[in-house]
Amino acid sequence: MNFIIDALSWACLMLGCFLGISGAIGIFRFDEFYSRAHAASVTDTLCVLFIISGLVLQSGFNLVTVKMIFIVVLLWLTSPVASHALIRSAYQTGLKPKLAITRKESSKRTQS
Amino acid sequence: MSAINLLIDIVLLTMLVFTTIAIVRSRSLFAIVMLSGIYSLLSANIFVVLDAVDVAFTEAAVGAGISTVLMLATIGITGYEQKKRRSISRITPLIVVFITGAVLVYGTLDMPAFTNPSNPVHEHVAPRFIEQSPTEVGIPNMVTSVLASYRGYDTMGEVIVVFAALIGVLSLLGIREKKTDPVYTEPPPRPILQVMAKFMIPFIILFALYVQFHGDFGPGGGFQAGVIFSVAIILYTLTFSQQDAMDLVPPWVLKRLAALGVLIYGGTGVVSLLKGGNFLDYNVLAHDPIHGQHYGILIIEFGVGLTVACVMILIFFAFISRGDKNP
Amino acid sequence: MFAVTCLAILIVMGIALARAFIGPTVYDRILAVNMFGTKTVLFIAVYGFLTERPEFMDIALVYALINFVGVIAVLKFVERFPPPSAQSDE
Amino acid sequence: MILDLYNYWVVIFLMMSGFYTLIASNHLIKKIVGLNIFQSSVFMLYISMGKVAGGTAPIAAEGIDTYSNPLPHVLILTAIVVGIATTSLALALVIRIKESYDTVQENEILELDRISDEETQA
Amino acid sequence: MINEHLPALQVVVPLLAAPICFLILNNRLSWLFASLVSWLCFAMAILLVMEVKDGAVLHYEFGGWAPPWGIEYSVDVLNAYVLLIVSGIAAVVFPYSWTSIQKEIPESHHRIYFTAMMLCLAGLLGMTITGDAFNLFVLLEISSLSSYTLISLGRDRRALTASFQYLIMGTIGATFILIGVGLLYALTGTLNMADLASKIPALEGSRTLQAAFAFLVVGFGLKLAMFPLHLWLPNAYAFAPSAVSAFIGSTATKVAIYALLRFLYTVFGADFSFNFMQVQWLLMPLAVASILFASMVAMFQDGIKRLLAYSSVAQIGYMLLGISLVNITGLTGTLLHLFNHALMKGGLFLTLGAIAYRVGDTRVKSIAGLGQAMPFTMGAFVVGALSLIGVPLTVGFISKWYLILATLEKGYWPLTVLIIISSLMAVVYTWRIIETAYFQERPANAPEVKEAPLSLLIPAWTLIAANLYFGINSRLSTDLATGAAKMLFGGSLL
Repeated sequence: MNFIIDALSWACLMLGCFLGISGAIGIFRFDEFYSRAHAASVTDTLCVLFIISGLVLQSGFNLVTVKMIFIVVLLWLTSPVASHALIRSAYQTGLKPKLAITRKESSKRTQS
Repeated sequence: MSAINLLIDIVLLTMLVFTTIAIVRSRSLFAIVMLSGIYSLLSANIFVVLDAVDVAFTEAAVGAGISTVLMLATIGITGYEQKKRRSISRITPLIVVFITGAVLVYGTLDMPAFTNPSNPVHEHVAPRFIEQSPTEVGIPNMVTSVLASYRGYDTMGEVIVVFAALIGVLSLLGIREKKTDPVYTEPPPRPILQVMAKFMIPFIILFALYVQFHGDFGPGGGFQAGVIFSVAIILYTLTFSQQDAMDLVPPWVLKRLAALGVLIYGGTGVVSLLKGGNFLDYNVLAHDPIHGQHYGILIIEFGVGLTVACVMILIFFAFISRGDKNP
Repeated sequence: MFAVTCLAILIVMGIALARAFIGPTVYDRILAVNMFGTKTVLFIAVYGFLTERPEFMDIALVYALINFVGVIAVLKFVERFPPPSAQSDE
Repeated sequence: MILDLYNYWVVIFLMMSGFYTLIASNHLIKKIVGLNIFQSSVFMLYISMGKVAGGTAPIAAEGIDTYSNPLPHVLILTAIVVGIATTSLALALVIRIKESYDTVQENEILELDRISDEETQA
Repeated sequence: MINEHLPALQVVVPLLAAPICFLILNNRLSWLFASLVSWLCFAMAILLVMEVKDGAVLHYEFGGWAPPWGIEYSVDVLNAYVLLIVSGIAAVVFPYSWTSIQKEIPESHHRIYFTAMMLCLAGLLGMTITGDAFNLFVLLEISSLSSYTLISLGRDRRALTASFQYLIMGTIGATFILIGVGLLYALTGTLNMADLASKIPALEGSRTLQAAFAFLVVGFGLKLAMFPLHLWLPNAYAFAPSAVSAFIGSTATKVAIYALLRFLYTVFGADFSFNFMQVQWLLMPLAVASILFASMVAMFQDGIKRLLAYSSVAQIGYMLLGISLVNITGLTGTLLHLFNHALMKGGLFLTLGAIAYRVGDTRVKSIAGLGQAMPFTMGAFVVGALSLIGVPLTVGFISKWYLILATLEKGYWPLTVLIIISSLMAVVYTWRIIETAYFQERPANAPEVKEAPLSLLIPAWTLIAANLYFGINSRLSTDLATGAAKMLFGGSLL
């Protein structure tokens, strides 16, 4: 039983780490604000869920678990709202998304 | 410290060093403020790694929360631009900094080694706090017992410092009740944010109360609770409008309550004095010293929370009510 | 296991930090700070388990809260006092 | 040796960076940021002193007998509060300075002050 | 019963009076209350002096926790003496404030003014009385934050920059003190001053101790405006409201000097400070430089307040000189000068406030002819100026006399000459003012000026009269100062 729980929480934690790192790579490598925001906000929620579930599996049921559930709920509520607000105000203040970058433009960009 | 903790500590410190270098070199004020928010978060993490959970709690709420918000309000008024200055010699500051740093490094050479349990710091005064405070004061959180009982007078000074800051900010900025400029009175309608905020604010206040009264057992206490409470009001102000928030918590009430909080703290001391103890000696507050300590700590923590919450909200109001003058 | 997770989160924090340094727009910095904040919450949570004293989850809760309010505050001020150029704040 | 003291040295580096920003910067807000860094690195110095190898957070619990030193934590809690009080007062002063001088660059303010000094003398 | 709690009440009463001042909605009542509290503080200080003047030391344990676990207040001759100075000046300045601020501070800010003054007073008293190194930092910040507020209340916009500059310098000073205290704590594990003092001798030679010493000296140096670190002082005094200049000018730097003395003698011990660290060879050149430089600059000032501010820097030089001589006479001179300088600068700034009330500003040229128009005010100014110069029968003479004796005792005759030269410089810079006031005609187009109201004159003359009284009958001040100096040197033979 213990082994199964350990394995499960390992899997959850590692999955969470993977999502976190992929989001980080996205935020670092993508070359435009909206794609970066996309990478960050999509991975954020799942990453939180997996890591916290990994922890919950370890701790069993007690006050700490309740608090961790609160954290997940809080982050799931706030994180999308924050992303939404961020992107909205970026768009409104005139930061235009590059919807389609042609090959020529992108090569020009890498050169400059 | 075990190897992994050491590694984490070093990684965090390295990040902190990079953040600091970026702050020193950056010329964009906005970036500087954002980075100083990160700096606070990082240093709070280091505090957690070094076992100072109460400090981490406060640093996160104050450094990353309140102080970032105030800085933003200020750069909103003063402008984002940092002009290039004429070439002024940077040699003198560098020399001063170099000498100060050299003296400090020289001083550390004889410092007791980091984390060594036989350091004088851990041998003289602290053992009593660690060993006896759970029985003498009767609460498990030693930081709270030292803060509120052994060194309760320092904490009273701290509340007075907060009050002094309020006096200063009120004197300098004042709070403008009526906003004249109609452009900013109505923020763009933001339904999602407003719904979220309405949903969250009660929980934040509940959490503030939890932190206030659970401070004896876990990290937290009056100061942290006060800051969290003020954060709830700040969130309300941000998602609705300043006028709405001022209708909800009128500044004149807050001013009274801020002063009242200080008086509650001091009053506890005076009561203990009248009951025949020394100033802030909670033992005499009840028949049983442990109960007395409990009551005393509960009351003064309430005073701290009240003052801090009111002062933080008032300072925030004062800063944003200046904002419409120079958009 | 917790150690590995901790280090992974630290790596993510480092990368977010790099984005906060280079910007280039104010929104990139806000995004990075937001991400940094969320990862800090996770870091505190995992670190509690690493040191076998997980009862300090309150700190993580506060971080989550402050992070949200902080981002909202930043956005409000950016909207109210738009930076000189939206493309880059340098 | 290095492992004994590295924490202090990093903290000293941070402290001095903050101190440098504080005294060398021309922009008043940047000065305040420098002040914050300077102060919070001093806080880290204190907290580093309180750490005990193998210790945990000083909140009594079953089965734990090594705690880190709570006293530095208490001192730094007070100092953080003092720090935010100073910061908010300083920022309020900056707002007022901006309103009456219309600049927050130190050299320009000094220049304006010099002009008004000369007017007083004349 | 009250007696035994006096040390705590001395600070707690003004600390708690501050929020009450803020809660009282009527400005006049707030003022009356503040004045009453300031007198109460003065009375308590007198009682404390009576209790300790024979060498007794009072201890007070906050929260009933014995030191070094709890915070302790300890009162000896030295603290009580400084408490007397601070609360005495406050007892004069508070009643004076009402009339003075009517024209200098908008009415909406009067309550804030009294609250901030009360906080400042409480902070300074607390710094003086505390026996705990960290508590000193907290109280220092209370007094500093409120004095930044008070200075920024000045009418000129330069008050804002002065306040900001003071804030930056003051916070650097406070942070240095925090670092110093932290290093001491790392070495000894305690924060109680007496406990520190008992542990430090065993650590002599530790490099950490030396660094802590350096940081504390520089930190307090910033707070007391030691020569190259004095840059914040002239503007702060010049642009603050008159009553604030009088209060801060005559108390804040004095308390910082007290704190420096406390650390040099009590915490580190005279042996470490002067034999091992040789701090006197740092202080002496700085003292000489500040006396000469500041007196020189003062001669060329056109604003009287700024002139007096530079003169304060010079007087601080005298006090440091007395410390750097490392003998009992010199230290007595320093301590006497604490008292005497508070009296004379307080008196002079209060007189200037009266002039500002009638004339509107305090430039040298705008007081032309005031000798006739405001005879009592200018009379007070003349006596204060004589005291500043050090003419016999005024307090200024007494402290300079002790300093000269101390230099001769050591055989440092160039310093004797320096003291005399700088007194001559004081003659030069005060003569300019007196000459303008008495021997120049009031410009024909200048508005009519009346004598200052009694509510300003009485406090000003109280301090000026004290200048004369303690100049003629100096028993009280010299006894206390000698007692304190002997206590500081203790048994050590230096």
